[in-house]
Amino acid sequence: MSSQTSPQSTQMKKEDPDLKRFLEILNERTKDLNPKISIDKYGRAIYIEISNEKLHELAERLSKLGIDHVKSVTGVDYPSENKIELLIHAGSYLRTLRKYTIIIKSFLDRSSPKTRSLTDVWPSAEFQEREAWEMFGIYFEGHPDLRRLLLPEDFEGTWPMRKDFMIKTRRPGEVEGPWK
Amino acid sequence: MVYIGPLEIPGRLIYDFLHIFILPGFGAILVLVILIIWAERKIAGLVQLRYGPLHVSRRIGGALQLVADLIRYSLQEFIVPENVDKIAYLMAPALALLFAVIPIAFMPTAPGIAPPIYVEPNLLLILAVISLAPIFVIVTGVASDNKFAFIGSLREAFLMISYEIPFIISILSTALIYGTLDLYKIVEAQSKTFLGVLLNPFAALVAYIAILRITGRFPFEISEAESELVMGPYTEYSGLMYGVAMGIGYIKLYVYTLLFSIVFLGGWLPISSTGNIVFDYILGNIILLIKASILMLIAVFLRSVYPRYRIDQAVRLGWSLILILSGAAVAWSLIIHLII
Amino acid sequence: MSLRIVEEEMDPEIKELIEKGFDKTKVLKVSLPKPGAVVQRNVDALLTGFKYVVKPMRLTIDYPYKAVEYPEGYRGMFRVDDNKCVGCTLCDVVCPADAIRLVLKDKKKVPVINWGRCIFCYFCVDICPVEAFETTKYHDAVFTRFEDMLTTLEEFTKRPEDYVPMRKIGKRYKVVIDEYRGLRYEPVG
Amino acid sequence: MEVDRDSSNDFLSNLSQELFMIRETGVREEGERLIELQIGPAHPGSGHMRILAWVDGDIVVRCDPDIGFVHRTIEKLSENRAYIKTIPLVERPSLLDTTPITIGYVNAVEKLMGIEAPPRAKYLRTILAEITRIASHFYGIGILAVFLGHSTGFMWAFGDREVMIELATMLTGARITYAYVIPGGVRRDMPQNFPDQVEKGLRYIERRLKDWEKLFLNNPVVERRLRDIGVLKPVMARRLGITGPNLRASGVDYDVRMAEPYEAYDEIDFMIPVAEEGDAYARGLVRFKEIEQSISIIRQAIKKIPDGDIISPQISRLFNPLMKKIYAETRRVKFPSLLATLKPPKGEAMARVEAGRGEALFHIISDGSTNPYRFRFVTPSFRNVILFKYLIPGHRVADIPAIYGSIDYFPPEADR
Repeated sequence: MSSQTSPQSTQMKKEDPDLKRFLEILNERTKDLNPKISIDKYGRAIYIEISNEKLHELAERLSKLGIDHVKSVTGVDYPSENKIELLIHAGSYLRTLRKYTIIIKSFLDRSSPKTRSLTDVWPSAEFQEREAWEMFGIYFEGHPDLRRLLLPEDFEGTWPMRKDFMIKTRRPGEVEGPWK
Repeated sequence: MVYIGPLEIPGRLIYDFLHIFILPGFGAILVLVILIIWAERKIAGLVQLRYGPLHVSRRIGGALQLVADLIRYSLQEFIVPENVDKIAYLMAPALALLFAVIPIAFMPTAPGIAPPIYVEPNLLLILAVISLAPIFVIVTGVASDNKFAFIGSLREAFLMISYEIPFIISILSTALIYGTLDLYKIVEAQSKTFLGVLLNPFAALVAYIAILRITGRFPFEISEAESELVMGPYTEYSGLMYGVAMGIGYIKLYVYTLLFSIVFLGGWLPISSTGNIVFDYILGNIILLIKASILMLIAVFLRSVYPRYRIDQAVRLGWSLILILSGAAVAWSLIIHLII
Repeated sequence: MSLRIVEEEMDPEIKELIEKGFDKTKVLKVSLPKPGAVVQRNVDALLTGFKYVVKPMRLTIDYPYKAVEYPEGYRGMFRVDDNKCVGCTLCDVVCPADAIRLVLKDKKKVPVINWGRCIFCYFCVDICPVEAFETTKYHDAVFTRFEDMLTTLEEFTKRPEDYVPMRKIGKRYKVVIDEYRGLRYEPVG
Repeated sequence: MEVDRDSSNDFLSNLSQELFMIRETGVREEGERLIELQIGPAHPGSGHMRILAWVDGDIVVRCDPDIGFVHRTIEKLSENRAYIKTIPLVERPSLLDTTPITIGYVNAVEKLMGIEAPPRAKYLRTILAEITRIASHFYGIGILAVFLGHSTGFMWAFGDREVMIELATMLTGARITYAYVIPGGVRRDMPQNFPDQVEKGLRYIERRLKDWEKLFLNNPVVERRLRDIGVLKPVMARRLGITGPNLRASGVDYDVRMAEPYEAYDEIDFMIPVAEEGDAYARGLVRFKEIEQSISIIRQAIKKIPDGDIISPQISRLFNPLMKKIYAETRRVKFPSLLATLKPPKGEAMARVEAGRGEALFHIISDGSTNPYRFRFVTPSFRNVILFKYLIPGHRVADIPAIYGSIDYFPPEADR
């Protein structure tokens, strides 16, 4: 660990009253959904792991707690454990809460990942979910117009961001001989 | 008051040829239009912290850049898309050019010499012919089967109506002051009293704004707005036709500023008709062209200062402020007519 | 489902938590100027434009006849000194654009560059443990054929000015930042 | 793929329905009077995207952005490249606003590895970030001006931006793609004459802003084209997750430099310009005011910059003697071989940054190997693209470029 004190590491050490207060409210509000809540070592990102069925309920409660927009909805592919993790970054524009980012994780079955769309709670997720669908194949029920966003219309092939979609890579260091 | 009538037959023919093909006609158009386009790009360059056209004929500041462009346009192959109404597509720019240039034949441009086609109320004749040109711009838009061109021609139609009427009202209101529809007598009347601009400033302002709109100069460059409609009615044109289409705007500017300077700035005023014809002809035209080109430089300078209006704002401005001003111009000229 | 966030729906505890934490001084209130005095503002705009016609302030340079001399440390083309090079292939490992290819020179792997792919980020120059790359500020190269961009070893060891086809450039000018004119160009001595 | 419609769909159709009412255009359904305008990828008024606009007469009834024409697949590429090789890749999409994006990525890597940039490097990063922010705002204003037909605004913006690029070239050695920020610090130190060159450049920009005011902002025609166009209400801005000057122009005082200060932003006091009206004119004005704030940030940073080394001791202790000598003499940071094959510990890290156009988000999941397992990179323009769908309907065809320019939407940055 670096010895110099600098803005970021000092925040980690001093206890942040707002964070404690917010976590209390969060735990109290979402006890029955039994989420796993953890904080990263810099005290700014709040990780919440939750099962997929309760995800929509958690979203509604969070939006009542002032978490009013979604910054990113995407997937992380774990082919070995045959599951895709839904990774959602939500945040708040309100004064004291804007320091924190809520990172919601929930695991979906890899063969047919399916979850309920969050656009009714957070409209900002509409384009994010379209990208998550075309890249990972996560199907969002109830999404108003789930179609391709970035990929060209004639792109066939599996979901490109999954691990089994290989791209050509080059191993540096060998002799490949002169061009001409 | 009799002014010097037509000369004997051979002199008449020579003068007509000179009038149409050399000085105020095609020769002047070619030289002035190229100079004005070059001046526009040079002024825009100066205001925008850069050089402007420089590469062709570097010593005289790239003046021949326009000649290079014209040659490029004429040598370029122009493609006629096949789902286009061929006759209208090919004829429209030519007709628009024709109706833009014809009025020069009716304008007296030198003291003591009648224009080639001399008709008593030639102001009315000019106004009638000039207001035909925009119709062909609309025809170009509708003929080329392209959505942007169609919308561009709709806009041209809107703007044509909302600005031609105030223009015609303001020009006729000055004729009201002098009590005559003959441009030659108007200039003579101005030589006795004040210039048209001083007599009726409202009419001058309205006429100038209307000229900016009709020739598509900057705050009103709406029908060819490239950020929305690519090139407006001329989207489907290429090669020489595109060159002609681009040139029409500037040729119309030349013809309108000629008319404006005759009616409001007194044409060839400081000099009156001296003895020999050749001296009158050259001096009269030179003074008229200087006044016209000053007006053109101002119109062209606006390109580097103003963005373009939205179509509904321009039409609303046309029907409200400009129309009221032209009404005021008529009222003002009535009062002035009683005094003079 | 209405469009507005229902403020009352929000949690009471959260509401009092929010009121606490923000000093208003950090917010600069931007008020839009009220639209008035149209004629005066028109004249202002025209005079500003006219000021530049009368007193031009050109920032641009007349390129092929005058060229810009870049400041010290500008990342231009570079060359490899093959006897300094120890053949550690780190430059090939670190190159983000895979622009470096290794060739054998008496049993030592020496890098050779493809100018078409190189992005001049100088990762290879900075990672080289023995500083075998010699850099220049030279960058206005004009390759007419794609093959010329793939350098061979003896080309890559020569100085770029010798083998890279270059455009006929006029005098070089140094860029000087000036308070009134923005960029001024002084002829390099 | 039959999408079953349920409650969430009527919500969003109410949302666009409500927008129609707000603009009283009286146009409801899509009758046959509709023309479908494809303001396509090759169109002077659209940049690298296609805007599908259903137009009834001159009123846009429905607008659908079709993006993805310059999709670079950065997230997929970064999974197969070493950590340090992604730095030039990450700064490519938002080509004008490169430094805040590289700061964000490098912060995430530093959080993973637990190393820290020394204070002087933080100040240098902040200075370069603000220089590129001014250049990025000038680019946005230039595009807004040329979309209104104001070619002088376009040329002036790119001319003044050139001064800022010259300053950046003196500091880093490249014009736009600096790759100046590396995990643990920065690559070059400030040249000697840099402070007074910066001061001259900033004074020039301040002098020029007065002329901008007269010729562009107070220009009656510009104001007619921008005032009350594309009005974004604060609640809608928050619901749609908008970021950057577009958000601050609608009255929401949210700025990541203030919310979660990174680098040296908490040691410099600056203000966030916030306007209330939320129309296209307010967005343009907020950008001009942010340029003034960036100027004062750069001045304070140049005054307060501490001296000391510019790379963290964890990296500089791996220097071989030649590298130490070069670093001591010319303050040019050489890369130890470890940087090429960086292996951060297993884990996750998230970093947020205020780029010129808004908040950028970086989330790296590492599995201990030299390549990241998953790298999530959200750019500000990707979060603003939803404005096309909900803000443009109800306006006129001529307002599409005006709103497009005022959002300062940059297609390569959105497509990533």
